[in-house]
Amino acid sequence: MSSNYLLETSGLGLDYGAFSAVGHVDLKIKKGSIHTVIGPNGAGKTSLFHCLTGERKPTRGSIHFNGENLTYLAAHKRVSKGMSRSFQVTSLFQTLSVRENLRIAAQGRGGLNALKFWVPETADKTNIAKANEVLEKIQLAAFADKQAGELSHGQQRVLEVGMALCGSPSLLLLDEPTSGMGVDDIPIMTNLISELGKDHTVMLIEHNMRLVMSISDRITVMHQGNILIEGSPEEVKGDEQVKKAYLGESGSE
Amino acid sequence: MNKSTSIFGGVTIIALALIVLMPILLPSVTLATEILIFALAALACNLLLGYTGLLSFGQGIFFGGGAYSASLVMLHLDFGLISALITAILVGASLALIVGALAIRRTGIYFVMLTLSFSQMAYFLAYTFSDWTGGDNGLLDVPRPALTLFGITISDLQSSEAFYIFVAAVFAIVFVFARRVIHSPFGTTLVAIRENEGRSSAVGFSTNHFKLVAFVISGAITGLAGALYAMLLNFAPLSNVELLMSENILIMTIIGGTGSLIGSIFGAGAIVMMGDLLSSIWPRWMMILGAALIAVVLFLPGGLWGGIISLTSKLSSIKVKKNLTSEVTK
Amino acid sequence: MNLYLFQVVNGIGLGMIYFLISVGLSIIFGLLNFVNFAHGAFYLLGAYLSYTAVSITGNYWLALIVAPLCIAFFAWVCERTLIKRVYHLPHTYQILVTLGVALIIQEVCISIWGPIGKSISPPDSLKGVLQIGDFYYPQYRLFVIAFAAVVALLVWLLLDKTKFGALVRAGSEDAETVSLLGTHTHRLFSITFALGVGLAGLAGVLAAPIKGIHPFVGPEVLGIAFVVVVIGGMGSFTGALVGGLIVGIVQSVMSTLWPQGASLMIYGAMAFVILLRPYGLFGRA
Amino acid sequence: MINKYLKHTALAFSITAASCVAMAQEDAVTIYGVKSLSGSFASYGKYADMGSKLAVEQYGQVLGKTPSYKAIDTEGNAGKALRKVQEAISQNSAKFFDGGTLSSTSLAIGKEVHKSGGVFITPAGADELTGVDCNASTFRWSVPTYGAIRETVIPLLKEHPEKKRWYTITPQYVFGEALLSNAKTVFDELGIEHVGNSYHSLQEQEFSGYVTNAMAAQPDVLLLLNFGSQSSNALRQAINFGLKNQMTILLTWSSGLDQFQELGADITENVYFGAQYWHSVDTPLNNKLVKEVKEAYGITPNYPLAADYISTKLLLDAIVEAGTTTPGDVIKALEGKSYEGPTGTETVRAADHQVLKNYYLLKGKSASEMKNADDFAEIVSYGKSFPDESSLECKGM
Repeated sequence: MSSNYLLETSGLGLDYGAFSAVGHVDLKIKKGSIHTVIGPNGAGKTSLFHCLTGERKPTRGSIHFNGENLTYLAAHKRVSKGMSRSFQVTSLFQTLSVRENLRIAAQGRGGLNALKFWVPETADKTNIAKANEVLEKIQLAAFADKQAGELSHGQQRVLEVGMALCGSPSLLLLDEPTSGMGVDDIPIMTNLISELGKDHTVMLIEHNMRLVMSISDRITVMHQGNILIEGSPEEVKGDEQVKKAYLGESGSE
Repeated sequence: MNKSTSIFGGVTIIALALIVLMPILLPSVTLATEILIFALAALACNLLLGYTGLLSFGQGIFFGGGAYSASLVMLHLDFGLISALITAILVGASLALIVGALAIRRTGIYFVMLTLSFSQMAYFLAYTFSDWTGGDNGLLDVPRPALTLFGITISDLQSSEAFYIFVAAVFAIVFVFARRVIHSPFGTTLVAIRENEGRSSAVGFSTNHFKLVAFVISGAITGLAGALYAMLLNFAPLSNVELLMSENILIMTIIGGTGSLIGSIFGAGAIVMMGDLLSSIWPRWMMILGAALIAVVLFLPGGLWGGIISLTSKLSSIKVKKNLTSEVTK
Repeated sequence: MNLYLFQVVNGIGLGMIYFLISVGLSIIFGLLNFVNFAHGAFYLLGAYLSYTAVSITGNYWLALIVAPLCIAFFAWVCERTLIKRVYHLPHTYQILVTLGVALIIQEVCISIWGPIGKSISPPDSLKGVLQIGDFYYPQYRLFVIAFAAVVALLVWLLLDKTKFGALVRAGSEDAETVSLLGTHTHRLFSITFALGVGLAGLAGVLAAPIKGIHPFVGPEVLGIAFVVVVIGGMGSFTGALVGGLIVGIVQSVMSTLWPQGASLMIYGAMAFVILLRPYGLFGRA
Repeated sequence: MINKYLKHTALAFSITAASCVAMAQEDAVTIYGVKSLSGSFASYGKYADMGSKLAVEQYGQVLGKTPSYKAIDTEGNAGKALRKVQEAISQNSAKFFDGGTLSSTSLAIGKEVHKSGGVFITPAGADELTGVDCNASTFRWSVPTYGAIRETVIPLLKEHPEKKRWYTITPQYVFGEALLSNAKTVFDELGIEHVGNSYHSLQEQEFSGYVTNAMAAQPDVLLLLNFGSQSSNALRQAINFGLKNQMTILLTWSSGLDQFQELGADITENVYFGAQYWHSVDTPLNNKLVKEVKEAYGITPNYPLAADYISTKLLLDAIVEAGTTTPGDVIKALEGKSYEGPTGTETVRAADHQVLKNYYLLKGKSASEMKNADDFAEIVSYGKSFPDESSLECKGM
């Protein structure tokens, strides 16, 4: 197993009854890269994503992360392995403050350590430090004490990614980070992700082609549950097959 | 994090003030004792309902379990006060571990139904094993042992005043403990689970473990409350494990205010006193209870305590306005 | 005739009553995703109304029609004024509000009809018994089985063959589809709630000559309804029918086999079903 | 009370003590009635409360002062009842209690009142009250299960000597077991064949399965050993199933008139009932009671009303006789006392504080035979049956 790759799947597949959402996917994500998976609706991106996060148990194949097989590992246990995810539909602790959202997310990395009910929540300084660090990184420090539910939609999307960051992941899995964002907010997200790409390996699913083309190191195009092609943005942009399957139909964006 | 997280400050001081004032303001000390005992049970229920979002109809199991176990070890094994209470805590916790481990496998209405069915089964077991529980007649002659620490008898606890002070001390300890729990990594994680279970799991929490520990802590405190109740009455009635008991504890929690520990005192106080004051005037007083439940959900989601908070903040904002206007007119 | 066989027959009769008690609860849960803890109280109110109707007119058949309609109307009013405000809240809050409604109804019933229970005789034409071998079966219970079967058929036709039913089913499967229908959802919800609760009232009227009327029967009825609906599958019509029959037969046979354990068995079965098949025998995931 | 609390908290207000203590000046006698006014036993409490109230109101003077009455609502819950009794004792120095229809409530209150040295008279069903859990303070007006069985099963068999096959339906808890074991003893004595028994649980309300069991055993007599709403439902469903035509039905422990009113003559016709009290009993006190209740409340007295009426009256009589409110003297006055009660001459047995009184076997009339709305039954027989004084379970009074 090459140490060049942080995440490797081989022959990964997921069936829903007779329907095969993911066929046989061999996906390799290089350490330190920003790797985007794109594809038309129903291509199997989300199902693949679910397998990687542990939300769904794959029907076949394997997932290796850092050389470790965690094909069937429960979702919450992947966090301590260094995988962290965001959600397509914003999923925050709405009534808690922004800082508390981040602190709890940081606390999650410790798993069952958080069962300590006999010490103050502030006892673990590293979680608070982490929250503050991420607050700076996602530029929400000014809103730290605001309730998460009171943030603007764009800010909530940023916090969504920020919470994934709190797990100090080696691999960030982002599920359509710009989903539902206004045109004006998208550059913020673009900058944030490319900024994150400097310190993290990032794998994302995304529809916004401008963002994808500008930040990705590698792009995997999926079609009907399988990988159509993988390459640099330029390679993908020029590929006829891709145009036919994807760009031609739905994506002028 | 702007709220005071010192477990001895803030609402703890209010709770202590209430504990001291209650027997003076209320018509009797035994009434105050019953209120504090049920406040304990409501507080435990609040850990589940208010902080974790779990509506459990199984609290009566732990309450009854605590009452029966403490009574039995005192009656048959001559356990003293503290050891009997510890037994009740352990039994309450173990029962909660069993009920919790099964119930948390489901969520929403199915979770509620599981706790409901366990509650019915516990009732059945309690009256079937009448050799142990006294069945329908209840366990009679439950002693109230003296409070002895390190071989020194501090009080025989026979007077209702002495017993109140003991219960109040227990309540204060549990209250501080509960504040520690909710302001711990564990407690904040519970709130996160209540707010968004999916996200909690995604950031790395094994949510079922947390729910289970919440159950165990809740069961332990409820068991303790049950034991104190048996000692107060010298009697452990079957009604302790009835579904109605679980329902009552829930209602106290909600009327007092879900998600606020101090609300438990108000909730227990309101319900127990309603039963005392209204029932002698109007036997159909439970109608008011029904209306109160509806009103709390619709208009006062924070319960009585939430109402007090918003009232005081309104009053203070009026004051501020008045000051402002007076300054302007000056 | 074998005792156990007869217990099964008796259980079927019991099961049909349980079906009637539960089907409304199930329909309301299915469409509205609403947990109605006042279901047993509406049953109680139906039974009491029929008592009043019978004592005024002396006519049971009239009561059988009028009382459920009154309950449905009452439910409609309740829905318009109160229940619709809590649809969007979590189940926990729905449970609390309807628990409050149940308490109020129960206490009002005691205020009006007194704390001592009431009885209604079956209509004279159904007072007899039918002999089956060594056993006797009340004609009235036979009538109830037949009547419940007709109601089951009508409800099934309503849900399966009418536009209303199609909407209800669509709503059960996908609440968003229904919300796309805009203003009509209000009416659909009100009607469904009135229908579900009216069925509870009808069950109360039908069961009154068998079980009598006692002001504290609400929680017991609610318990049975939930057991049936959970075993059958929340929101499933077939589930309510099969669940009702299962509970009825188990209870009846248990009263010969191990009577003390009947209620343990029933609640145990419910817990078992939830743990093994969380959506019941006929529910959808 | 208040000052005691302050003393214990070691707050510095102990000087205020004297002014706060409302030392119960031994003036007027107060009777505390433990009644289930709200909650699920309201059907008893409402009438029991009427009875006690009436007894106090019409009593006149006790020790030169007008007695008063205070109801304690149990909320249908033994724990609540007990706490409120404790409160009455500690706060108002309450000494005299009556009521407590529920067994568990009465047993616990009996213990509590005993601890404080008061007096408690109850009509509850638990034999333990004058059996294993008896104490000096507790008196019981109701006939124990022993007498209830003997005064119903024996006379019924006398009426129908050919009916030798009996089937029983029993609630499986302490009270039901007591009735059943007494019944079995009587069966043995009289050569009755006990062809079967169905136990049912404490919460059961659906009896068709048990009725079916009974049918299968083809008995001559169906003996119902449950009470309250369970016995009403069991009987109603047995009648629905046509059992009345197949066998004689005896409901040993009926609650009396209110149960007849609940069931209606349609169901009660030709069914035998055991009862602690029946309003048509022709005794001087009962005739007076019926008249007064009609005047005061416009109803016919039922069992809870009569029982709590006489319990209250008996307490007051004993206080007058003792000439003091010292409970010890009142208890002495009660022990061995014979008086005119609703069922005739009744005697308080000193050995176990059991009131020796009649138990009735009633037979339901048809609607057409009824002379008025409450004339549901005729008295078939009555008598006193109590365990022999030598065989009492009550020790250490």
